[in-house]
Amino acid sequence: ENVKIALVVKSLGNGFFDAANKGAQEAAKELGDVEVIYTGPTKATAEAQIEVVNALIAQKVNAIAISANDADALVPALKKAMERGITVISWDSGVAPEGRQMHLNPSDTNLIGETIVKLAADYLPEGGDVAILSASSTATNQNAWIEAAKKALPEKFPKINLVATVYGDDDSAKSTDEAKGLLKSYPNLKAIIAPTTVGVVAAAQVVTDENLIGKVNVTGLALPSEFKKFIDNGASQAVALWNPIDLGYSAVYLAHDLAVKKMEAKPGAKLPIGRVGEVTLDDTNSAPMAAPFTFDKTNIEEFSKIY
Amino acid sequence: MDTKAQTIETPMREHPAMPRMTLAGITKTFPGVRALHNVGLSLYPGQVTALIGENGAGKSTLVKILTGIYRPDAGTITVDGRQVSLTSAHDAFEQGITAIHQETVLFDDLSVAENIFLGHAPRTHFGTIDWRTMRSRATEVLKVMGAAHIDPDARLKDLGIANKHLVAVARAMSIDAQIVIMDEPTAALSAKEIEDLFELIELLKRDGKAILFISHKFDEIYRIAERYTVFRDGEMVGEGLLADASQNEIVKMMVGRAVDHIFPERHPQIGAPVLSVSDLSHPTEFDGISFELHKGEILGFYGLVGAGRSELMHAIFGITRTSRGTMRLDGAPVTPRSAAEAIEAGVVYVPEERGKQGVVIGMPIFKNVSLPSLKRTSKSGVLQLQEEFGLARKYTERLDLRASSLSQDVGTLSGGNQQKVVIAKWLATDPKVIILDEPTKGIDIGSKAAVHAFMAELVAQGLSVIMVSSELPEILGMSDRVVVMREGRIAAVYDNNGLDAVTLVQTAAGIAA
Amino acid sequence: MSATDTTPTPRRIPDRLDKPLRSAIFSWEALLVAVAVAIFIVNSFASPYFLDVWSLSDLTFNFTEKGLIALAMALLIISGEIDLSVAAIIALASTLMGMAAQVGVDTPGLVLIGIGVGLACGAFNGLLVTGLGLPSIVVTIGTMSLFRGIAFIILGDQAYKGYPASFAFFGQGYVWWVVSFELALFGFAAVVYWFVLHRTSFGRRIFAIGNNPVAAQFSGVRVGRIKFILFCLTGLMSGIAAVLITSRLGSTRPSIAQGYELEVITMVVLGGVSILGGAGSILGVVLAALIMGLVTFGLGLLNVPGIVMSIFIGLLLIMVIALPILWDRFGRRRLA
Amino acid sequence: MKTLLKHREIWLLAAIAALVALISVRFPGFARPGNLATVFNDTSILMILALGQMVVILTRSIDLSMASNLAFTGMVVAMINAAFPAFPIPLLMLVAIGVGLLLGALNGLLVWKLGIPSIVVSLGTLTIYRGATFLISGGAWVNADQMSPAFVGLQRLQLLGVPVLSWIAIVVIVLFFILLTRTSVGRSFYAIGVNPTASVYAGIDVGRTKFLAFCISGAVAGLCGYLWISRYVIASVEVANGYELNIIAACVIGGISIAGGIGSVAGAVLGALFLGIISTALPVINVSPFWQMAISGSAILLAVVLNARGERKQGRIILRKAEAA
Ligand SMILES: Nc1ncnc2c1ncn2[C@@H]1O[C@H](COP(=O)(O)OP(=O)(O)OP(=O)(O)O)[C@@H](O)[C@H]1O
Ligand SMILES: Nc1ncnc2c1ncn2[C@@H]1O[C@H](COP(=O)(O)OP(=O)(O)OP(=O)(O)O)[C@@H](O)[C@H]1O
Ligand SMILES: [Mg+2]
Ligand SMILES: [Mg+2]
Repeated sequence: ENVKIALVVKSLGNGFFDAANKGAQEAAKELGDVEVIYTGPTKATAEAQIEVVNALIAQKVNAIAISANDADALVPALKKAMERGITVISWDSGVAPEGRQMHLNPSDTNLIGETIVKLAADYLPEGGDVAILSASSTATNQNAWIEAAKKALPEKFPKINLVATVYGDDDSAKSTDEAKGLLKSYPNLKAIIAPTTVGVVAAAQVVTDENLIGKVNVTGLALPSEFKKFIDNGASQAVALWNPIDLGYSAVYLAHDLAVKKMEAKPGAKLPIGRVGEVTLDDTNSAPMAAPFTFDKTNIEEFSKIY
Repeated sequence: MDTKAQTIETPMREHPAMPRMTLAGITKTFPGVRALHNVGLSLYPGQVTALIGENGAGKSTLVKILTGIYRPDAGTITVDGRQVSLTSAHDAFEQGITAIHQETVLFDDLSVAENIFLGHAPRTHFGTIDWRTMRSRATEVLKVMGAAHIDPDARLKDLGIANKHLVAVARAMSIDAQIVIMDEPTAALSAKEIEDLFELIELLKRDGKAILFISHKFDEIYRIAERYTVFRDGEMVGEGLLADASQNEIVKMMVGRAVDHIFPERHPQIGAPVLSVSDLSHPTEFDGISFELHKGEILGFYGLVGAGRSELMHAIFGITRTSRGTMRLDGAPVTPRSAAEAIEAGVVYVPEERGKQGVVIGMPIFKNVSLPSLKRTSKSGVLQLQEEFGLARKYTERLDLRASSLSQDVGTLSGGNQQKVVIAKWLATDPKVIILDEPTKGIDIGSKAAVHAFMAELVAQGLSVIMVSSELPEILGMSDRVVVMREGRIAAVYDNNGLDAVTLVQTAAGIAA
Repeated sequence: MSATDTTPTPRRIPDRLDKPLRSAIFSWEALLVAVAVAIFIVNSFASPYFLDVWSLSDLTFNFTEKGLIALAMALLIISGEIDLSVAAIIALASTLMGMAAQVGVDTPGLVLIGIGVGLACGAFNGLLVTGLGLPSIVVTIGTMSLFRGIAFIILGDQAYKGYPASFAFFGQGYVWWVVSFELALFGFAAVVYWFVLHRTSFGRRIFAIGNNPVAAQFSGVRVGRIKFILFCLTGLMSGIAAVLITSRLGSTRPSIAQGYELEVITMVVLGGVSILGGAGSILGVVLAALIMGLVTFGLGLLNVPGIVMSIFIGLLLIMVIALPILWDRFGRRRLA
Repeated sequence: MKTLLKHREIWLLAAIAALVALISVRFPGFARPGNLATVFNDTSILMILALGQMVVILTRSIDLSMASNLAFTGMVVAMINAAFPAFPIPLLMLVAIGVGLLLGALNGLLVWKLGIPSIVVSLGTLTIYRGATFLISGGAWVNADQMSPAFVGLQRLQLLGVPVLSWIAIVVIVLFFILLTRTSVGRSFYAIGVNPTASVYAGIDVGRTKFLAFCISGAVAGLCGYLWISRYVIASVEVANGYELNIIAACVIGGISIAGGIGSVAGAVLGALFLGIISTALPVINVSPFWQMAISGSAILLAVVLNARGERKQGRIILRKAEAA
């Protein structure tokens, strides 16, 4: 009998999650006895994700690894899963601690927050105005990163002035409107930071369309395959991201270990994750996977072929 | 468009050898009603044929068949010797047939010009609608008809009912047709407008057009028409030259029996006033209405179409709000703010538009009957079906309703039987005053007599009846007194002894006797 | 329907011609039962996990909240109106409950607030429609943005959580064994609505209004008042649904219950309620709710993406309405 | 007729001017012609969609499936472009219009031939078309990188200083104006909305005319499918999800009566512009974007109330003559 591990994503069809699924399959092959169920709603809402979780509970999967659309709304459903003996971890976008055994952060939250600002600051030696274009206002991970970025600003980047934070809901039309609004309201804007793969593409397209290449730099978190065009055309100097393949791989690896090897997820525990290495859980039972990786003109070509 | 070419070669008025259009064996059945059975008719160029028959005889149905709105179940239509099939209004235009329909079928939110030309608007070189030409041609058509006062740019909604009717006439005239059908074109018009229309008809005759003219008014028929065809109950019962037939002969064909037997003998026992209305007014529909209705009385309300009678009755029944005035019922003031309150007070209303306002089509007979009495047939809001059936049976059987069961959808009943359901519904509420608005409109002869007999029975039992009617015989045959309304005001009140039709018509039209 | 008034009938008119069995067999509800049973059987074969009491219990969560609103919406649609703002009412009610929870209002108070807000929103819709005589579809498209918009203004990018522990019962608790509170409430409400629509004079008047509002008014039915009550009821049920869903999610965001309005209406129409008003039954709506639950859950068990399920629902909606029409047309042609 | 309709649009225009003035107080650059041209460009797609929806609403129907149709067609053209980058873009636009028209015709056929109410038909196809989008794409997105420069660039080309997207909108507006005021089909859309019975008497085939209206709304949705995808350079299943209600809202604000028969091209365009200004201006003037929804909701309600006032039957003044006499 195979171990069934469900990799639940925010929404299907997103390139980032498809890449994570690739890693998950690699982990399954490596572990041997694992069957990965890659699933998720088509609409990125908590309600739809709960229906998916309920169906997984009924299928008596061994473990659920979820990237949540809402940190709180999913807690009751995931609690129910745990009561029925299913191992639950969250990854990428987390769930409140009572709704999961552990959370795998793609990277260290503070590090990400700092990195996204740094990507902008590196190309603004004189300093200047920057704005953030986020995903939905309820996205846990984005909110944590923005929080961290704001904390890092005064100490490490005193010349950078964050003028606004707007939300594009991971919807390309809305993100486009918001990006245009930013450019209009802040004529002196030097950079848009979009820590979301949908928003960053929309912002870069707007900058391209408005002929602001060279004047406004778009940066943030982006998938190389989706974003290559904008590094090439100069709308963006550099973006960062962790490796989604490794993230999917690690999520399945950890879920397997907790479910089958009955490892215990408790503060301070060190858990191995195959080829990626090892993570140490902090006092909220969460752990970062790796430092974000930066893509620029020198390496985007190569990585765009991978994910 | 070869019909046009043929116009020129048939200008002869005196010897119309060939009929322009011939119908034979036309049959049309609606669910539960046989509207037409094997009827025939011929129209001759340069002549007016009058189609005569009682309400519901099938005249308008024939018009709709000739204009492609309905398809006959059987029969043939021949135009200029060629058999044609008319499957849409468009086919009818192509065959050179145009009609003024009985009910004005026009577009409230479009302009007058467009109402006239919709479907056959003049085009520019690019094939687009030529508004300018359309407007000028509309002006022209209206002028020819003597209706130059109508602005072609006005929105139809803003016209009065007579002017709307003139627009309908203009629409028919704007089509260069060889066959012109007029279904009661004078019903909504005043004397002057009727004169203009007749001049127009003379003009059309001289052009060699074949005209079918439907009217209930014999003076008009004798004045304008050469030939007649009579329908009774959907069958053709006679045709010929008007010169050879007297009015009495034609009436006999129409009704199938002597006319004066229709109305029941009555021995009215008039009592104290039940309903007194004083200075009732509405901002736009009626003004300063005062009258009294007595116990055991039938009070007739006569007037031309649009005189405001129905609106007044709606106000008494609580549907329309009034701006001024008072009502008393058995001496106590009442101001119904809804039909529900009027019914509670004991005033009920049998509306003019039966299908729209009278019966709830889609619901069975017994539910229709119990609808205003639900409070009594249900126990603390819970339906008691047996009570409802009992109530419905009591009153429908009393009215001799013809139905296969009480669960039959009212929509499948004939007009007369629907009317009986409406009356049964009201009798079940035990009313004091019953208002009947055009109670026999569209009802066949048998039911008509039954309704009249029943009205007589009601007042004999001490109810009071208001009867709104546009049919003179009905008004004269049934009422104890007659109120004549004109343009929203009461023009006169007459006692019905020795009252004659001419007085009523003149009062209603505002012509001094 | 061969009977017409042209055939002479005895003076005594029978209550009804005997055909209850025949009409029951060919009714819409029977069709829906057949569809539901078929889906149930297919599901049992397709997934080994389906026939499990807990699975079946979890399944009910897919439709209970929407189903509760659908019961009231059915009455509203039968009366010839529609309410597109139900999901927005949930958002607003949930947001205000969240606000109250922040200042320490306890469970009974929260429930009252949720239901009260729903009722108030329904009354607002009803007032605009019946008071000003505006078309309900447009009014509720407007209030749909307005209600959810207010929730966004209040909550912005925040979320409310930290509802009292006892509040969780409504959306997560079980009344008895596998019977959740939501399911029990839905069952209870279905019985109440069935009774109101099919067994009371109020229900009779709703049908009359839907078939012919003018004739109903002329028969002494207070059309405006009844429609107003129905808007209030729909608001009330949305408020109840807001309590349930908030309790089930344990948190509130302004985007809660997005898109529910169309699912609720789909449920009602699939249940055989005529979108033009005047016809429909509660049994049909309950069956439709069940069918939608069975389809979404069954396909979910097979890990079929939700969007594919919605194709299925969409096809079902059109086919279930088109089939009788085609059947009728085909049958008539054969007779002719 | 003319005066009343004109009033309606003039009021809306005044409301828009007031809105622009209000925004200019907080953000002086807003009323600059250049910026207004941008607002027009940004609203082009909504305008085109609203015009298509208007035709359907005029005939007393509604098309809830436009946004799903847009998503489906957009995905089709994006996939074609990704697979055959050399496929000429004008031809691709024709494909978009054709695919959209086909989906619209399907709605229309169900309404015409089976007599199913349009709200039910389009509620069904709303989910079916979006589901079909998922099926053809397998849920995968088509990204900016997979689209050819011509595909993305066409609508951004400047012609006489105005982007092609705006030109397309202008052409569509003119075409609709001609259709609705100068052709008999256009007038029959109004006619069957005002009075379906009278339309039969005037020789109009009501069912077929409704079918044509759905074909038009479908074709327009298809065209917008291409425009949308090339504008936002991403094709996914979720494209324009829920946008059907924005389209209807634009129509309602533009004074198009949901009961059919009343509405104008100018109304639809201004209604769309109003919504467009709200959504583009709020971020600019620093009003929290969270206010946007409530504002557009209130605008819809206000528009309905005002339009209902305007349409209220005046009542016959049969008494006037009597009073004068
Ligand atoms: N669409 C219809 N459905 C069912 N019955 C109809 C329909 N149209 C007409 N009828 C019935 O057919 C019969 C003939 O009606 P028609 O309108 O032709 O009478 P008419 O001779 O024009 O009467 P009037 O003088 O009152 O205008 C009536 O019994 C009427 O109720
Ligand atoms: N100028 C008009 N424009 C629109 N509708 C009219 C007009 N005149 C009359 N009507 C309609 O005709 C119906 C009857 O009107 P009203 O009560 O004024 O007349 P009435 O005396 O009852 O005449 P009748 O019932 O014979 O038509 C009403 O439904 C009214 O709305
Ligand atoms: Mg007639
Ligand atoms: Mg009348």
